[in-house]
Amino acid sequence: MSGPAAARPVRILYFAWLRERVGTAEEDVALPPGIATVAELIAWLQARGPGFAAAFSATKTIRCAVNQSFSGPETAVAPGDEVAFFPPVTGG
Amino acid sequence: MSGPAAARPVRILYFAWLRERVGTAEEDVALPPGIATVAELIAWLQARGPGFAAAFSATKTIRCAVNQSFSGPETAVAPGDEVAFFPPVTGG
Amino acid sequence: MATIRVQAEPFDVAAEIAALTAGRADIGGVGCFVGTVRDTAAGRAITAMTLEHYPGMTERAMADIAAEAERRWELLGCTLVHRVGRLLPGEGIVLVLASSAHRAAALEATAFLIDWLKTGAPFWKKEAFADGAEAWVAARAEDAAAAGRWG
Amino acid sequence: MATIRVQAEPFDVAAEIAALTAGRADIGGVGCFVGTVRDTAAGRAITAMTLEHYPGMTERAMADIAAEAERRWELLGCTLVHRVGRLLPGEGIVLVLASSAHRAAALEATAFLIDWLKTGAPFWKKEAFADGAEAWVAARAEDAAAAGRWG
Repeated sequence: MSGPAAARPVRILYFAWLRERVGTAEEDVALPPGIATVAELIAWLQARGPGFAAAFSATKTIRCAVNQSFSGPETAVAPGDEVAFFPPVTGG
Repeated sequence: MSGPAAARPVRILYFAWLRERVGTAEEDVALPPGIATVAELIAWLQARGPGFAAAFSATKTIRCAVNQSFSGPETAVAPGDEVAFFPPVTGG
Repeated sequence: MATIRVQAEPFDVAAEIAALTAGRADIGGVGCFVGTVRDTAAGRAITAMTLEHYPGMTERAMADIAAEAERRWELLGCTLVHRVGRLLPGEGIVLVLASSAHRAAALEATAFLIDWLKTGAPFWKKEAFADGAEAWVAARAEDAAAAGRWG
Repeated sequence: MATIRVQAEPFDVAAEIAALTAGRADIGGVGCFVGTVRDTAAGRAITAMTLEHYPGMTERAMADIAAEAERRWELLGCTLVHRVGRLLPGEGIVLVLASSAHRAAALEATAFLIDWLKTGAPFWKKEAFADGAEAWVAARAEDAAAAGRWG
């Protein structure tokens, strides 16, 4: 819609205690070169600073959705995607 | 309460299609000598006339309660008891 | 302590849930089943359903069933309301509620209670058909099987 | 066709059942589960529960769960209402309704739907305790096991 595909940001959402530890509910980031999966995106986020490192330290308890579908570490992430991180769900 | 135990009637109740075939919902009968079980009471009722014979012909589909508890053919019947006959229940 | 009622009047599900849960906050979930009158039976149009019961024994049987559910599951309460008399298609016949700290207990007890009500309480249904005929509903083998699975 | 709603407001069970069954008389039974906020967690007094969710994905996940239930059972309809925001002990959190011509389908679908809502829809609960502390509720292994039993 606005320029070449690679220029479109990835929208990242954080929920529950991940949101509290990261300190934001959502942000748009330009996908860095070489980041193409959820696992790579997590590794990049962990390197952003101590808040992110702490939030993403317990990777086993972190769940992810790409474009609103539950996803795993190998799921592809591309410019324009919506990627959400959150703890295991506790609704109902 | 009123005279010797043997003089007290048995109250007999009929429900659903048994009530319709017998033509009455309830009656008090003096328990005839020698009748001491549900099966004996049914045999005695069958001999009372064509309506009763027809109502009690399908004995396999007739259920019984003595003093408001589900009972079988060998259950004892005594003066003062309440005995109910009915088809298999269909509530709920 | 169970609430047991046999009544001609319609029941109000929300009011019954409110009564079951009033003043207590230890309930994690309420299981509920509402049985309703269908408009057909084996493809034949039904215009009304009339329910007969055995007053006295009915309430006893329902109380026994509720007590058995309370023995088997950790319930905080249960409600059984069964209607009698003439009902129209779409109307509620029977209401079962079971409350517990845990949803599995509430839902399993609800299923147990309705299965047992179908086979263990003295109610009889008569269907009236669109052509004027009437017929007593026959007991269904699958109802006995459903009750039997609870052992 | 399922009714799916995420809302801050309380739900009205009777109104939801009425909406589910309105104008149809082919329903034999409605299974229902109401989840409520308990006043204690692991022995600690709770003063409030706050529910967060993922708008957009939540409704999609709930619609997927409802569609799966409609594939597995012959349902005539189902309703999923989940509340978000701040709730007090005793208040309803979640409502599940499933209607069918047959009670077993209605009750099994109800159990399936609540089991899957617990593990497959993006809601998160935070408990506020009497001493002022707050804590996110941890996912429970038994919820995963309950959902897993449906295969």
